[in-house]
Amino acid sequence: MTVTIRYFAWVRERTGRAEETVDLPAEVRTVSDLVGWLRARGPGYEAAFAAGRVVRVAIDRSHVKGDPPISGAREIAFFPPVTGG
Amino acid sequence: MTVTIRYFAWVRERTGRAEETVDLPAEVRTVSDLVGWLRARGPGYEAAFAAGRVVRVAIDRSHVKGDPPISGAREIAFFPPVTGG
Amino acid sequence: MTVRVEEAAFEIGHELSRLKAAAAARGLGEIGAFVTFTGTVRGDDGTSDGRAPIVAMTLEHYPGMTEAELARVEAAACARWPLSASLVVHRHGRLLPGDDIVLVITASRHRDAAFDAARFLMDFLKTSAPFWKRIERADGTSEWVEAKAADDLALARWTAAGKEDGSPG
Amino acid sequence: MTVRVEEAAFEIGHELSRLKAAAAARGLGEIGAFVTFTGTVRGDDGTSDGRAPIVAMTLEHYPGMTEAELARVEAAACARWPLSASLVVHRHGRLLPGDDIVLVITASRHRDAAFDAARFLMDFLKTSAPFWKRIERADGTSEWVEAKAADDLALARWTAAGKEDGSPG
Repeated sequence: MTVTIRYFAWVRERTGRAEETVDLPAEVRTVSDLVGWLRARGPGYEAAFAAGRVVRVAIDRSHVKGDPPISGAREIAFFPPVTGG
Repeated sequence: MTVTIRYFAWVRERTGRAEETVDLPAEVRTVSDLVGWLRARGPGYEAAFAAGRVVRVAIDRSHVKGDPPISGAREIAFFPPVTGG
Repeated sequence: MTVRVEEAAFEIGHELSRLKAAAAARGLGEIGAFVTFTGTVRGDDGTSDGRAPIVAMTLEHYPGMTEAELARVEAAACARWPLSASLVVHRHGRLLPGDDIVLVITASRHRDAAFDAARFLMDFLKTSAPFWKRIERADGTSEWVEAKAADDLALARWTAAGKEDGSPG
Repeated sequence: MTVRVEEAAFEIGHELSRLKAAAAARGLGEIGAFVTFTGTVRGDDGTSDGRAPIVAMTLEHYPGMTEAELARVEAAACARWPLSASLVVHRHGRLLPGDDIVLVITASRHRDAAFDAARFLMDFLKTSAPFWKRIERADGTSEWVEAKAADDLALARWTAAGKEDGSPG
């Protein structure tokens, strides 16, 4: 499965990239699988998703909660709790 | 006691005047005494203060309720419930 | 903390800029939230029972008392919420449908205080400021607008037990 | 029912006039009440613990998702209150203290709906629109603003049992 991953704010700063397109292995089925897979990609990702950090997730530009499946997703985004307004 | 009486909106239209200065006899001590005294001044006043009409009162430009004494008042106003805003 | 009663139309952008500048000049702390309320003449007010549309509305008021009442309401709002600035402008005279009648602006560090204070100002102003509206209808009739029970009810929310903070929830 | 995300400053008088004209053109019934909310950059935000004043704030956002979330929040407000018109404008990019960040306008026949909807829009926007603020301080330091628990609490008032009408009392 090919998916675009986007990072914002301090998640972006830690991973060192705003966006990347990745080919996910078949065993990466849910958001938490994806986070585990990303953390293995390097220390920047490890820092971005370190235990205790609150990172929110959007699949195809809608907020998601819990650990939903990612099958069929075209764009998955990781970011801190929002602070607009 | 000499006092200025002011009338607004339909109270003004019924009494036929916006303002008048009157000399009150000593027995006119409260708002309801004053209303009774005014009603005797003619049919316009009678219509303005007819039973069942809600007329509000201000003494020296402050709303008053009930039947307060009017001694010392310089200006007493009668008007319908307000409809600003 | 300004109150004005006037016939002229107001321009909200201008009023907001002036209020910002005045608050800054007085050094009243930084503002993060501005709330405005504008009330306008509705041409279809009170026509649900089939009466003719409104073509004009004339606001009569009690000069001297009006300013005093508006200032009193504004002082009550300032005592209750930490406002950096506020403004109440109420027009009088003859107005047409779509014309502005009243403008309330509140400014505070946080949005809750600004929202609550603006609403409080409008609720109190509606029942205490000595204004009376006479409407002219398209069929040539004319009448005084009657006070609404809803406006008295709106007031009650600011005094009901347990609602002293004025917040919605 | 318009949502915009842009770098440019907005002018509230202009936006209000446009909204009035558009609502009239669509014949959406007469408006009696306009409420606006403007959020601005506070130079002293988060300085109560002795930290240096803010000299600038940069808003990052998620293009595409931002517009979608704002439209969703606006649709929720329109479903809940009888609004004649509404507008949400949110800026992004680098802003200075005193600069406007966000503008919400609601228009309705009656003031309660306009006030409630404006507040609802702000409460939901604060917790759902994908914006992140990075502040620069006078001492050269820089940090991401953390989300506030108060904003999550503010949301709860719209969903608490018995508060379905969103009224304060």
